[in-house]
This record gives sequence, C-alpha cells and structure tokens, in this order.
Amino acid sequence: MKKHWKSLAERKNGSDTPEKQSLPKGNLEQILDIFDNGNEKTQSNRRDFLKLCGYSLAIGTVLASCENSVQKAIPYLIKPEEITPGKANYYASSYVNGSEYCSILIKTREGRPIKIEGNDLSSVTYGGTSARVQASILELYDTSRYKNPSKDEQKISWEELDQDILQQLNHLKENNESAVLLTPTIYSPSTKAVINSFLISFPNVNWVQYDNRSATACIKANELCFGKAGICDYRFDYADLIVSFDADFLGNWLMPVEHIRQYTKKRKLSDGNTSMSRHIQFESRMSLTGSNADYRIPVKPSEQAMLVAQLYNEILKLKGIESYSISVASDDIRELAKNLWENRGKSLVVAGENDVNLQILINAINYELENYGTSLRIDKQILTKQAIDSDMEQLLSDLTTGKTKALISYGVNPVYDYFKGEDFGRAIKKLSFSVSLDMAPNETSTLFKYIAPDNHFIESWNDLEPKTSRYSLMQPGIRPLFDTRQFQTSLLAWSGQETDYLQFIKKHWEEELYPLQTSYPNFTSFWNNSLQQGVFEAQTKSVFDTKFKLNGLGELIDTIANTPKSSGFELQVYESVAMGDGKMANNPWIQELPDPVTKICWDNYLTVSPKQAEEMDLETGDLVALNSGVKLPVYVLPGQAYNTVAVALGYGRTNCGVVGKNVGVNVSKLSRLKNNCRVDFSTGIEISKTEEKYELAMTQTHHSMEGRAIVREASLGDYLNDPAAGNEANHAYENAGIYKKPNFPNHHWGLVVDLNSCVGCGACSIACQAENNVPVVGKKEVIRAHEMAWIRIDRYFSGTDFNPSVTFQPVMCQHCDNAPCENVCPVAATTHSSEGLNQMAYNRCIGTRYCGNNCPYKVRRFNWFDYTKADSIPNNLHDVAEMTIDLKRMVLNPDVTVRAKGVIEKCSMCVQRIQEGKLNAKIDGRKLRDGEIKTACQQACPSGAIIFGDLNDKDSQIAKETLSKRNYHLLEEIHTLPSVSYLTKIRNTKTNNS
Amino acid sequence: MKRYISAYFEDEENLLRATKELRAKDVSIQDVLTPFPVHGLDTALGYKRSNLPTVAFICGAIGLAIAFGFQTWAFTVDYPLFIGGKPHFSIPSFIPITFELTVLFAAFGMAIAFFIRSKLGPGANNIIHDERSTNDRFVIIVDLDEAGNQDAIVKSILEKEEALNIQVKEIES
Amino acid sequence: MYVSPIREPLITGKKTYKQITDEISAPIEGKAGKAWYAGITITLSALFLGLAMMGWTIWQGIGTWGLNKTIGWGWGITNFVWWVGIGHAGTFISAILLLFRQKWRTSINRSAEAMTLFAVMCAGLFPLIHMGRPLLGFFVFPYPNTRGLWVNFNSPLLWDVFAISTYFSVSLLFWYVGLIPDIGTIRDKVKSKFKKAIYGFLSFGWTGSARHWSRHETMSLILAGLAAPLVLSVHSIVSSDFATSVIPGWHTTIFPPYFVSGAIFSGFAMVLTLLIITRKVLNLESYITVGHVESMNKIIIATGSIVGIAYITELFIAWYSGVEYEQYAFLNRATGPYWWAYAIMMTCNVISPQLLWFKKLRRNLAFTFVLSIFINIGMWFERFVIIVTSLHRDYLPSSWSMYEPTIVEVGIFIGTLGLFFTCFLLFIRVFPVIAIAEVKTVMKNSGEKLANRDKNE
Amino acid sequence: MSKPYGFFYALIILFLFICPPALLAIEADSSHIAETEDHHFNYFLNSEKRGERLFKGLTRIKTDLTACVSCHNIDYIDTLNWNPSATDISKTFADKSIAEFKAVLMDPLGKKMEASHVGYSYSDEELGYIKAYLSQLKQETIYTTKPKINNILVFVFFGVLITMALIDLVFTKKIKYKLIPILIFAFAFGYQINMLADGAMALGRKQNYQPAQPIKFSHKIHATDNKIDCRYCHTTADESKSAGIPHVNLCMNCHVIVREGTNSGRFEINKIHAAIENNTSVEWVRIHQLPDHVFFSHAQHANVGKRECQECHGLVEEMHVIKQVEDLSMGWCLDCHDKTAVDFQANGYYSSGFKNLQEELATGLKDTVRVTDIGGRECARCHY
Repeated sequence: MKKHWKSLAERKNGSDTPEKQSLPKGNLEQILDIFDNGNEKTQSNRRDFLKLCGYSLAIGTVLASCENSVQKAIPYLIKPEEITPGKANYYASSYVNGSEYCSILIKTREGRPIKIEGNDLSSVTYGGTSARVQASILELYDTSRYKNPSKDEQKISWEELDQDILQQLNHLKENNESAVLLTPTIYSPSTKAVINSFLISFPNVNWVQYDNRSATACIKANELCFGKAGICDYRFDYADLIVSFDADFLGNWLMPVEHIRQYTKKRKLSDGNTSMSRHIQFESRMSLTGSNADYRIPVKPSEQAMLVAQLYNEILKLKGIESYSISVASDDIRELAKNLWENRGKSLVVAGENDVNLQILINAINYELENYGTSLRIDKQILTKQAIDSDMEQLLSDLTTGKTKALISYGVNPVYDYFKGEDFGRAIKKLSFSVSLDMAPNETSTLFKYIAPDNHFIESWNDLEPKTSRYSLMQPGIRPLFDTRQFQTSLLAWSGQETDYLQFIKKHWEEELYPLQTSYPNFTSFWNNSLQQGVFEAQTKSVFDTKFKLNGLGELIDTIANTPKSSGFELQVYESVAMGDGKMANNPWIQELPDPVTKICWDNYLTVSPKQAEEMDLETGDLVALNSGVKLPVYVLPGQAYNTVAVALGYGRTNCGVVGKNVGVNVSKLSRLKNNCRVDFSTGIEISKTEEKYELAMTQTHHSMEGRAIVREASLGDYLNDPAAGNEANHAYENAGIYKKPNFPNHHWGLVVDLNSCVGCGACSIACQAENNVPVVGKKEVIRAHEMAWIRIDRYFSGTDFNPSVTFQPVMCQHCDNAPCENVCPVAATTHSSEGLNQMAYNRCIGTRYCGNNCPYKVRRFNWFDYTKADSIPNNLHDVAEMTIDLKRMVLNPDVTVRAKGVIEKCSMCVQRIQEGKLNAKIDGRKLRDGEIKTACQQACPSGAIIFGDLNDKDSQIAKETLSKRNYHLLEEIHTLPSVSYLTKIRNTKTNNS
Repeated sequence: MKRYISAYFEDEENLLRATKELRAKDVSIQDVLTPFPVHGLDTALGYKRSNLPTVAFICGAIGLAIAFGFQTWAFTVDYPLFIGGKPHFSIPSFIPITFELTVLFAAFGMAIAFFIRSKLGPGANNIIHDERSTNDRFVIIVDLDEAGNQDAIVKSILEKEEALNIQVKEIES
Repeated sequence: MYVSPIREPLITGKKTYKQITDEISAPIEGKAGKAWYAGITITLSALFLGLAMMGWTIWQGIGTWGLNKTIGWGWGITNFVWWVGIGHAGTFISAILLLFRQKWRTSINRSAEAMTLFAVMCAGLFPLIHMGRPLLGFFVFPYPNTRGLWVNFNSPLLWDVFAISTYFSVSLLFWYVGLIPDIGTIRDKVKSKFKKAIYGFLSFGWTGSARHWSRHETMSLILAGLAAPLVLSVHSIVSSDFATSVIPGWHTTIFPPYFVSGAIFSGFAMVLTLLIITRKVLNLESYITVGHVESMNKIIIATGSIVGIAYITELFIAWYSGVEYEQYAFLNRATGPYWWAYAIMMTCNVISPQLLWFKKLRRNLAFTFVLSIFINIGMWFERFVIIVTSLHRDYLPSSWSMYEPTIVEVGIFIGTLGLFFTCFLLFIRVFPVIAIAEVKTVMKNSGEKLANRDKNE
Repeated sequence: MSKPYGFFYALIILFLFICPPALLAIEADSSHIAETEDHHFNYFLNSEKRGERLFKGLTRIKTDLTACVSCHNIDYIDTLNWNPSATDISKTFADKSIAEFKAVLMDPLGKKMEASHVGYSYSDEELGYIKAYLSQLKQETIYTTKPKINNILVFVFFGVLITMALIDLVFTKKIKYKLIPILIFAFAFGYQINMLADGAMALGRKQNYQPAQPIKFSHKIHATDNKIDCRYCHTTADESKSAGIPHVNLCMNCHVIVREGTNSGRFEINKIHAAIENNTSVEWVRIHQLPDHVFFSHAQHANVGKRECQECHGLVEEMHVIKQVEDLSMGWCLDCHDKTAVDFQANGYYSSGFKNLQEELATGLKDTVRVTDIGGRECARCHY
C-alpha cells in the first residue's frame, strides 16, 4: 500500500521517482539487485522482495537480512512560512464552473490542494457543496489540460502569443472589422471591469455571453412583467407550498446548492419544528426534485403551459377577479389553486421551461398570490445566468455570413453544447483569427487558431457576485501547474494594461466594495478579512416596487389555449445531476457517480415509462433509434410520464481527454429554438427499437424495498399525532442480545442521517471518494458490480409504476457494535475500537471477503483488481481513468492509506479526521467540542442531512437526534447495534386517516 | 551362540495350533511373521494389552490443554481485541480448535509412539526371513536352548502342523 | 468356521492368499495400458489448465472471477465445500465402518481413503486461492510475530484452517498406517532393486511380526475412534462458515448434521464413480462385488433421505420462523432467478436416490454409475444454491445482484478435477488399491470358499 | 520407476524451471534509462591512471608529505572519516575549474586545511590528472556495504549437512549411532529455521541502519557540544505528525557565521552554502521510516505524550553518524504503549472524559492509566 507521499520528499519532485536510473538489466541481475543493499535504486523495495518470496521464500528471507534500498529525505531548501509538513492549510476560495458557483475552502497539504470543502461563512451556499464542486479538485490535475499557449497546435511562448494577438486585434481595429468575445455569463465584478476595459481598447469587439442552458425566458419575463430584467432570488425556505413545473431546483436549475439548503431547512423536523413545506411537482421525467416532492404529477412537457394557465385562471377566480375563458381545470388544479390561495404570501410557484409566455404566467401567479417580497424577490437577483439565447443565434449568423471576422472564446463549448453546434464549428473553422482561452481542450477550442490557456480556478484569483450584493473571492491554492495564464490577465495584457489581476481586483474592491461596509477601518483589514472568510456580504437597502406592469395576458392565454395538443412522443433533454453540462466529462469521479434516480453511471440513456416499454416491448438495455438519427439505450424509469422520453445532456464528448471521450451520446442537437428561447423538449419524436443491446452500468438493479422496513416513513399528519409514526419499532431490539451491550469509556462515535433532509444529490459520495482515496474502477467494472463507493445512496421506488414515490437512503458502514463482519475475519483484520468504530486494518487483510458476505448492509468493498498501483505484482494495473499517473495522484489524501489489490475497504467514519480532532484537543488540553470533527460526507452535504458526533456526549447534537422518536437503526432486528442511525422520512402528504 | 528354528505354515490355523502347543511346552517363540493380523494370535503368544490407548489419551489431553490455554491466553491476556461485541473469553468459540488439536495430538502422538516402540520408521530395515511372509506364508521363529534339548519337541510339533522348510540356525551372539 | 449362508460372499472366486496378493498388486508390477496413458494425459491437461487459471487469478486479482460487491463467494467456495464433502467418504468408510465392524469396508477403504486425501487437497486449494492476497495467506496461522498479533479464534474460517489441516493430517496418517503392511508386501514382491529400495523405505521396515500386528490393530482401532468424530466435526465446522453468519439462508442451526450427511452422500457417490471404473479396469471384480456396490447404495439412500429431510426442514423452518428475510431467501431459492439450480439440486439429491429402493436398480452397475454422477452434480448445486442464492439477495434490496462464473473460475474447477484424477491415476499405479492384508483377514469367513491351498505353489 | 512416473516428474520439473523466469520476465521494466558515461578530462588515454598514481602517492611526491589517499579514502569504509572521501571531493569539484581546485588544494582557507595541506604543490597538468581520476570515481555510490554472502553460505552449508545426515540415516548408515545424524539434522534444520525467522522478521525493518549521509552532519557536535535543542531544528515535532527535517535555510541561521567545523573543516559546511547558492536540495538518506500504512504523529508522542526524543531515536546526541536504534516494529510500539502511563489528570482532554477510569484512579483501584487502557493497542489508532 504505497501511494501517498509521506511528508517531505514529495514537495520537490511531486513523486517518489527514482533518483538514479541504472542500466537495463537481465532478470537475474534484477533479482540480485533486490538483495543488494548497496544499491541506490528505489525501484527495488520491500515489495519487490515480497514478490520473490512467492517464488523462493526460504532463500529469500535469509538473503533479506540485508538492508532495504535507500530512501531519500529531502527537506525544503527554504521552507515557506505557512507550511508545516504534515499539517493541512485551508484557503477560502470560490468554485466557478460556468453558471455554477460555490463558496469553498481548499485544503492543501505541503502546498498541494487535495480536497474541497464548503465554506460555512457564505450566506449563499452555507457550507454546502455539490458533487461537481467536490470533484473539481481532480480537474486541477487533469492530464488533458492545455499545458502551454499554442498557435496552430504548435507550442509558442506567451510573449509570441501576445505579440501575435495584439497585431491581429489591432489589424481588425484598424479595418474596423467586427470581432466577438464569447464568454459564459460573467458575474465577477472585476472580470466585467477587465472585459469593459478590453472592449474600450477594441471598440470593434462585441461581447457575447452564452449559457448553454440559459434562463432567457425568466429574464425576459421579469423584464416584461416588472421592468427589471434578471432572475429572481427564490427563497424556498420562506414557502409553505412549493409548486414546481419541471423546475429541477434540487438538481440543476439555477443554484441547486443554495436551493437544497433552503428547501431542506424548511422541511427539517428536528429542534421541535413541527411544520414543513409541501412540495408539488409537475414534470415528465423523474427528476431529483420530483423524486423529493410530496406530490408529483407526471405531465408531458407540452401540457405544462395549459396547466399553468388553468391554475392562473383558478387563482383569479378565487381572488374574485374576472377570469379568462379557458378549458375547465381538473379537480386537482382547482384543489391546488385553493391550497395556493390559502397559502398566499408563503407559497412559491416556479417553472423550469425556457418559455417566456410560461414564465410570464408564473410571474402573474406569484404576483396574484402576493409572493413577491417573501418567497421571491426581484430586487435581489441570481446573477449567474444572464445570457440571452438570441445573442448566440445572432452570433452564429454573423459568423456564417462573415460579418464577424474574429472570435475570442473563453469557457464555453458551443460546438458541443449548442444545438447548432456543427454549424458553429464550420463557422469557426473559416475564421482567420480565433483565440480560445479555455483551460482544457474541448470540441470548440480545438478549432481555434490560438490557444491561450486559462488557469484552473484553484490556480486563479478572482471575485464573484453570484447574487446581488453577495460577494465572494477566489484565491489560488497552488501556483499554476502548467504554463498557463488567467483569462483576465490575458485580456489585461491585450488591452495594454498592468497585468497583475490580483492588484486589479484589489483596486476594484477598494473602489467599489470597501465603501459598502463600515466594519473595517481600512481597506487592508477589509481585504484581509474578506480573503480569509472568502465572502463579503454587503448590506444593501434596496427598494423596488414590484408592480405587475404587463397587459394583454388574455392574448397570451389564448395563444396557449389555442395551441393544438400534441400527440405522440415528446422528448426532453436535461442536465443530469452528476454530469451537468458535460464540462466535467473528463472527470472520472463525476462519470462514476450514479445518477440519483436511475443509479446509472458512465452513460446517458433514454428514460421510458413502464407502460410505454410494455407497449413497445422495450426493456432496460435495449438500443433504440430516434428519428433524428440518435441511437440510445433505454432505461425503463417508473414515474416517467406516458408518451414522453428524456435523455441527459453532457455526454458524448468527443474531445476531452481519455476519460470522458465517447462516453454516451451527445444530444444537444435535440434542443430547438422557440420564440427566441432555446427549449429542451421537442414533439413529434419517433422511436424504433433495434435488435442491439447495450450494457448500462447500474449500481443498483433492484428498486423495491420488498416491503421491508428499510426506509421508514410517515406522513406529516401521522407524525404530528405520533412522532414515532412509521417507526413504532424504534430501538425495540436494543437489549435483545445475550451478551452485555459494549461500553465505550470515552467517545462513542456515531452518525445520524436525516432521511427527511437527504435529497440524494450525491455530494457526499464524491467528498468521500476525494477524502478517502477511493479508487475509480470504470464502466466495465461497475457493470460487474465492482464499484468502490464507501457511501452510496440507495434509492427505492414504492407505489405505482406510473407515479411511484421515491426514497433516498445514504448507506455507509454502520459501525455496528455487534458487527457481524468482525467475528468472521480469520486474521482479525477488522475489529472494534473502544470508541465504537469498526476498524479495518488493510495491511492485515488477506482478502477472504467473508466480512463482505456477512455484512447485512453490504458496505464492504473489495479491491478486485489493482486499481491503485499499490499492488506488489507487476503489470496488472486496472486503471481506466489515469488515476494512477503521478499528476493525478497529487490529489491523494496522504492521511489515508491507498489500498492494494485484494483487500477489503470500507467507510472508516473518517478516522483520520477523528484522530486529528482528538490530537488538536489533546494539544490544547481541552475537551473535544461537539461539531469540531466533521466527516467528509457531513461537510459536503448541502442539506445538513448527516450529523457526526459523540454519542456518549449527552449535550451533543447527535445524542439529541438519537433520542428522537424518529430515530431508528437500519435492520435493527438483527441486533447489530449500529452506531449509524436514521431519522424517518416524513412526507407532507395527506394522512391515511384524514 | 544362539540357536533357533524357523519354519512356515501355509494356513494360519496350523500356525495358531502350533503356537499354542509350543507355548504349552514352554518353548519361547521369538517371533511370528504373518501377512495379515491373525485373529487370536496375540493371545496365543501371550502378548499383553498395548499401552497405546494411554499414550493417545495423554497426548490428546496435552493437545486440549495447549489449544484451549493458548486461545484463552491470546484473547484475554496477550492481545485482547473487541470482536463483534463478544466477550474476550468465549468458550463456545474456542471449542472447535480445541477439539481439532486434541485429535491431532492424540493421533500423531500415538502413531509416533507406535513407530518408536515397534522400531519402525522410514529407513528401518529389519531382517526379512522369508519374502513371502508378507504374502501368504506364516513364518514362525522359535528360540532353542544352546544344549539342543528342545529341538526334537519343536520339530515334531512343527511337522505335525504341516510346517515347511524347517531349518535350525545358529548365530554367534 | 461358520459362514452365514444368507450373506453373500465379500470376495468371489475361491481365492488363495497368493492369488489375492498377485491380483491386487498386478497394476503396480505390470506396465500401464494405453487407457491409463490416455487418462493421465487428459487429467494432466486439465490440471495445467487449472494451474494457468490460478496463476492468472493470483496475478490479476480476484476480479477475474465473477464475484461482486454482493456475492463475495461463488464457484470457489462452492468447489471447496463440494470437495471437502467428497473427502468425507474415505474416512467414514474406514473409521466409522471399522467401529461398526462392517467387513465389506475392507475392499473399498483404501481407495476411498486415497480419494479422501486427494479431495481434501483439491478442497484446500480454494481457501488459499480465493484470498485477495494469497501470498499473505500464512497470516491465518497463529505463529509468533513481531507485530504481537494472533488470529481471530471466533472466526469459522479459522476453525476451517484447523479442521481441514487436522483432517488432512489425520486422514493421511490413518491411510498410511493402514498402507504400511501392504507396502511391505509390495516391497517383497517387486523385483527391481530401485523399487525395492523405495518401497523398503516407505514400508518403514515392516515384517509382519505378530507383536507389530497386535499394536497395529490397537492403533487402527483408536485412530478410527479418533477419526470418526473428526469426520463429523470437519463438515460441521465447514457448515459453521455459513451457520454462524447472519445471512438469511446461511443462518441455520441444522447445517452441521445436514452438511455431514450431505458430505457422506456425495462422498459415497464419488467412491462409486471411481470404483465402478476401477474394478473393471484393474480386474478387481471379485473383490469389489456387486454386493459392495449395493451396500454403498444403501448408505446413499439413507444419507440422501436425510439430506432431503433437511431441505424440507429448512423450508418449514423458514416459514415457521416468521422472519421475512428468511422466508424470502427460501422463496427466492425455489422461485427466484436461480430456480434452475434449486431444481437440479432437488432432482439429483432428493428424488433420484429414492430409485435405489428398488433392489434391481441398487444392484445395477450402469444405473449406479449414472446415479453417482447425478448425485455429484446435485451436491455441487446444493452448495451453489446455499452460497449464491443466499448472498445474491440478502437484506437490503439495493445491493441485490447476480452472479455469473467466468472462464477462470470454471478453469480452476476443471483444474482441481484434473488434480484429483491425476492423483488417483498415479495412486492406482503406485499403491495397492485394495487393502491386501485386510482383505485376507475377511477371506476365510466371508470369502466364497475357504482357501483352497495349492501345495505345489 | 515406471514411465508415467518419469513423465510426470519431468513435467513438474520443467514447470518449476519455466515458471520463475517467466514470471520474472514480466517484471522486466522498460523504464530503465541507459546511463551516459561522462568523462570530463580525457586529456589523453591514461590520464586517470596517472591521476590515480598521484592520488595514491605512487609517483613524484615529497617524502615528508602524505599521499592524498591517506586522508581521503577511495573505497567505502565503515568507520567515520571526517575528511572528505575521494568520491565526495570528486562530486564537489566536478563542475569546478582546475584553478579553483588548485586554490583549495594548495592555498586552502580554514584552520584545518591550513594545518593539513602544507607544502603540497602540483602542476595544473597533474591536477588535471587527479581530477580526471576523481571524476571517474564519481559514478560510485555514497555508501556500500559488504555483501552478506556469509548468510547464504551458512544456509547452504547447513542444507548440505541436512542432506548428508538424511542420506546416512536412511541409506548409507555409516554412522553407528543413529543419534548423531539425528542430532546433526535437528541442529542444522533448527538453525536454518532460525535464520529464516530472523530474516523474515527483518524484512522491511532497518534496525541499526547507519548509512553515510551526503553531509557529515554530527548530532553529537550540534546537540551535545553546542547544546542545541532538538526542537530548534526539528521544529514541527510538537505540532505536526512529522518532526521535520530542517530546511536548509535553517542551517544558515548559524552557519552563515560558523563557516568551519571542528572535525571536517570547511568542506562539509560548504555543502550547505553550495545548496543555497545553487538552489539545489540536500538529499539526506532517510533512516527512520515507518511503512506507508502506519500513521505516526510526533505531536501526539512528543507534545501530548511528553516522550523524550531519545526514547525512540536512541541517544542521538551522542551519534556522529545518525543510526536507527530501535527496530520500529509494531511489537516494539505496543510494548511502549503497554508500559507508558498517560498524563491523565493534567491534560484537560483526558480529565474531561473517561469517567470510569477517573473513578478507578480516584478510588485507587488503578494507580496509573497506561496507553493500552485507553485504546493504545487498537488498529485504527495507527492504521487507517
């Protein structure tokens, strides 16, 4: 088990590569080398020795009484002030990936970023993260990144590049030929200033922002309705009733990390809270949001507008205002309207579809329900999506007609993700001058003449304003690994300015933001504090008169009412929770994170409703052809609306490094433009079954709980009547054993998982993978059920196939006090600690897998192959994702052993963090504080569903949660006495009685 | 000078009768070599009951004590581990290994005792009087006194029982 | 001496002692036939295939097998339990039947014991190669080490280590002790000086002295007394691998007797498979008679019926326990995706042996041979059913999974078959297949006729 | 022996012969890079030879002067020579000009050199020879040890004894008393087993490991003679898992002034200066190294547990050349955990928990709490 850096030597070399190479040798000489203690080779080590033991143990051991090969210990020449070898440093920063934003802490060891944690101080993300945020650390070490600037794929220096580009830009400027700067939405104030100054230097340059899944309709609707363009600040935590029309706000809609926080905050039932919001979701596919809804109504995408119009009409009726003539709403809609009316001022209606008319109606509904100012505010805005779809369309036509002569592109990949990507690609190829400032090659950037590679965000300085007056700083955790330069620096250089972007930000902050606060007496302390906290939240008093200004809703409703009902298939494309827009396709952690609902990884697929599947004789794994020529495997998804199919974007990358290349199918072209807005669904789809089969990598193949009390749930009403509802048997078997319950003298570590808070997003899985060096196994291995995740999220369907209810349950090692796995290990490799941990000693394990068999929770993972290069036998590496090359191994946590082939591993409850926390308390000579130690999964969770703590500490949060009537142990009837417990899931549905 | 007489029978019943008669005449029988264990021969020759069962018992007892003692010591004194919420000293868990080692020690102890006592072992090469004594001949070797007083009696008994190849041998002692 | 007129003779054909010796030792003295060479070529090929697959497994990892996160044991452990089971007949025959004074054992005990040893050798391979890190397999022995660590005496796998190694050692001892007089016989028969030296060494200087015989008989009896409970303990302990666990379908207290009777059942079937061929090929029909086959068939009915009762008891208890997991496990066995394995097991193990109630079938060699193979297949599937169907759907449906063996696992299984039959083929050319001395002791009172001595010999 | 027998054995033997080489062939690593021979001073063919004669004092040299080799050893020696070895000199001067070489040799700075290098005078040409000779030495390693051929010989010898004893016991039977070969067998076999056990236990362990270091740094001079506290250099022992090997700049705190050492003159100290000037690292040979699956924290032991450095590292302050004193085996760790008392009342972490143990201490049931009592033998304290 060799793979992590110990402390010192790695700083310099980045790896323990041999200091000296020796001449090639024959086999025999190699053998002798191993015993030759005088040899400086580092490639012969104890492990090599053990190899030979297999062949001739006897003679080997005798000879081995010589010493081992030489290991070097290389100290710093001059040690950086802040680095203590063996201790981690944290830097507050921000994660940005297009319109995704998160305030984070970068954990570095000996100057090497190894982990991303959420920043508690942010009032936007509240310390939560998403799977992609957690996985972004691996992007830093991506081997496919651009390593230097280039021209026509030839390496050039930055000076040459700058010279060339300036020349070209000036040439364009002189001839007054139009050029375009294409970026995603820029919500960094300083970057905006940089771009502006660039645009001033080159007035012939137009700036176009492009979001591959924009919020154009939202922005336009708000402009039309209220005269203020932009996206509202949604407050799901202020809404008692949430109605969502296909808005996957827990998955990928706007700011999921913040929305999950808000949503679950309102729905937590701990600390005496007795109310929770009710969530009603209309949607066609089973989204993450829909699977968390209390009521979910499967509808076709094209039917939504009609339903919204009817709902609006009914609300008007309830309000006593003149209503429109429109087809009669169903009882459900009328009931819903009544509920909304009762909850006016504390409800929230949202819609995900990028349709201006629909969004106007939604605005009108919210307006009539008096929700503006409470659960949504137009004066405060989400700023991460500002692009307007028509701009892109215009750009494409300008490029095609030759009106635009040059393109400077940064951070976007339209060739891949724009629905007219191929046209775009052809147009770019024709340009004589094109510069890409992307970090890594993608389908678009490779068509560019010049590559001026950007830094990874962990190598960059920046500032951000994701929401109105919520500022956030980005600071680097490491110097650029390659010869790259920040986008902003490049623009500054080309506009002929001082190129120090950090100074630029500072100046900007001093001028613009420092005056917004009064706490700090001078700018330096303001800056230092902001940098340390990562965020700055200005107190602004905004007054905005939210008055509905739009007339002519009648026409609009007429249009909707007169739209002919579509029959036949409707196809919806969406961003999957794990993959998102596909920018991270080359990230193996993301690829291997199963989708929360379908539990499929390493692929996209066409979800089909069970009824449809039966009619068309389809089953999961059948390959079907769409009339657009795309071939996709089928996944039969309960809850998918009849006559609809859906498929995820973000797959089928063709130019992104070895990991994500050709994984799945690119379906961007299945979007279309409607009323100048890009919409995700299309009608008139035809599907034909092919004879081919396709293997999907599923981590869960059985979807029913089989009537077992695995996830215990109750309705809110039942819960209020009896807090133990659904959990009548809680802790009933606690004292059933023949032996005394074990006693833990000081700590008894435990976890409580609140199933009511867990939305199933999967951030915990990736956090665990990053923290604990969990290997990536690849698609083939996942198909063989060899995945290694220490924490998995089980998903069960119950109810009908047509519209099942869904439960998520994170399952990690339960750290049973009567652990079945411990008894059966012949070599005592897994034992119990006096702190209640189920310990796994990898170096003792011989790999009988008996413990895995005997684990009722099936949380033990076996290293089937050498996934990590830690094995002693050569030439048997199974590494599909380049995870064992030196660069990517920089991400390994040096505090966790890298496991070798043939050993069992499992959740250790982040024992390395426990040990560190205890040590800190001991050094300070104090009691350990509750909440001081956080496991990686707990830290990453945006909803606070996982609570770690000391069960022996009666004042701790976990001890309180354990006493809750909702608390239960998984499979408690087999008396394993787990240290992990769950809180029942409460749905805000009608009780059975009432 | 040591003298003895050797002969063989082709049927074990002749051998048995001859043995009984010779014993009745107080003639000392040095050895009887048979191809298979002849029922009743050991009583006819007056052999005492073997002590091997006692050896087996003692060895078994040692095995039992070692196995149980070692498990107890290792789990309660030397390295007590918390395993699956079970007590350190857990008799049911120790029984299988204790039993196995008891049997192992008893069986091997007894077998080793047998080989040592019988002077058998790898490479032991005892004199083979007749190559067919392991096949179908029942060989008897009778000690004779130096004076030769018994020769006639022995010979007559042997001849009576159809013994073949009766030879008198002399060996310098 | 009185010979019961009703009993059929155990040795047919009016043999003399010399004839017995000559006939039984003929394969050792003579040259091997073409069939033998053909046989060993096949078995050696199988063995080398197995070795290659084992090498591949150790090199690449257990991932080359069809196992997964849910099903940690598959063919490997199925084979292990199957082979251990087969390894029960030999010691059962020589120890328990010796204690019960069953004289018919004398013709079959030698080869049955040899088969036991070879089967246990095959079985013993699996726990080693199924490990993730077989090179560190020595960790299972409680040897003193600088880590100060011992092993886990609570673990049934550790009990296995002791049980299997003790069983192998004691069986080997028992077999060899019984073999010594016969090696002496061979030593005195062979002509070549080299062979004489080898057999002389192996015979431990055996002369057939009455005093040695007397002690030898005492020792055999006590060894039998020791081996009898050992036989019963071994499969009881192997069954503990499953019975002490928490997995529904494994967690069953009837496993020890059920496994032991199953083991004897399959062991006898394998003895029959081997001996029906051996008696033919080596011309030993007069020693291994149809009567012997019938006696073994009777044991097969008895143990087969016990196994059948055990199957039904399991089903009953699952229903009666009221534990939903347990009930589901058995329902799933019979009706789940592995129903076919369950059906094969039921047909081969419960239904087919019942045909042996008919005396005609019991004494029909061809039928017995086919049946014995059926039983071996059925018993293999019994272990497969227990291991795989219990694991593949246990407590949490989220982890339910399916198991398909890979070519590597099948190859290793074929390899152990190769090892087994190679050893057996070598054995019949090196050592007497039938205990010569023991057969001679029963010849007089159970032979077809008293020895008709030929004085001219 | 019948034919099939022979056939079978032949196959097995063949297999045994083929297997290990085949498996080892797999091992053949393609990453070896051929080493380029570098000869800086190829004045003419035998310049090295001339240099060697000069260095060893075999040619023209004044009788009252000692040869270079008498202070600057050429071969590896296992005793400490404070003077730089020939290879060491060669390394230092590899990239330096003859003039510099000459200056240091004939007109040295520093008391020690001044005292020893009196009256040497070589021509540039001769110095070139010497340098050529030295640079040819450069390829050799810092340290070598005697090959431990003895162990194999002893093992084989006992193997032969065993075979002979067995042959006699079984076949030849020349020795009258069987006890003698049996005793020989038992002794030889026992000795072999013992060797195997020792060898196996020493696998991966480096007790008494004392390699030569790139700089002849003496802990004795620094810690005992100059009374520098361990933590002055090993700064992070109290706060981090790693005690820290001092970064080179830390040495400069003193050595910016102290330019000449007691024993080795300027030569060794110059290496620090050279490292700083040339921005090269000092590659110490690592002595105390636990396997990768062991997590050891200096902070826990040195700070919280208040252990003295010497308890694990031995009397480092008396060592000129650092050496691993303990075997650092798990058993050794556990022994200490069994014996060592925990500072149970003084440290607030312990005094705020462990109610039962506190009571036992208070009532006198226990006089001390050992590390083992609070879980010091549990796997996940060190392995995770």
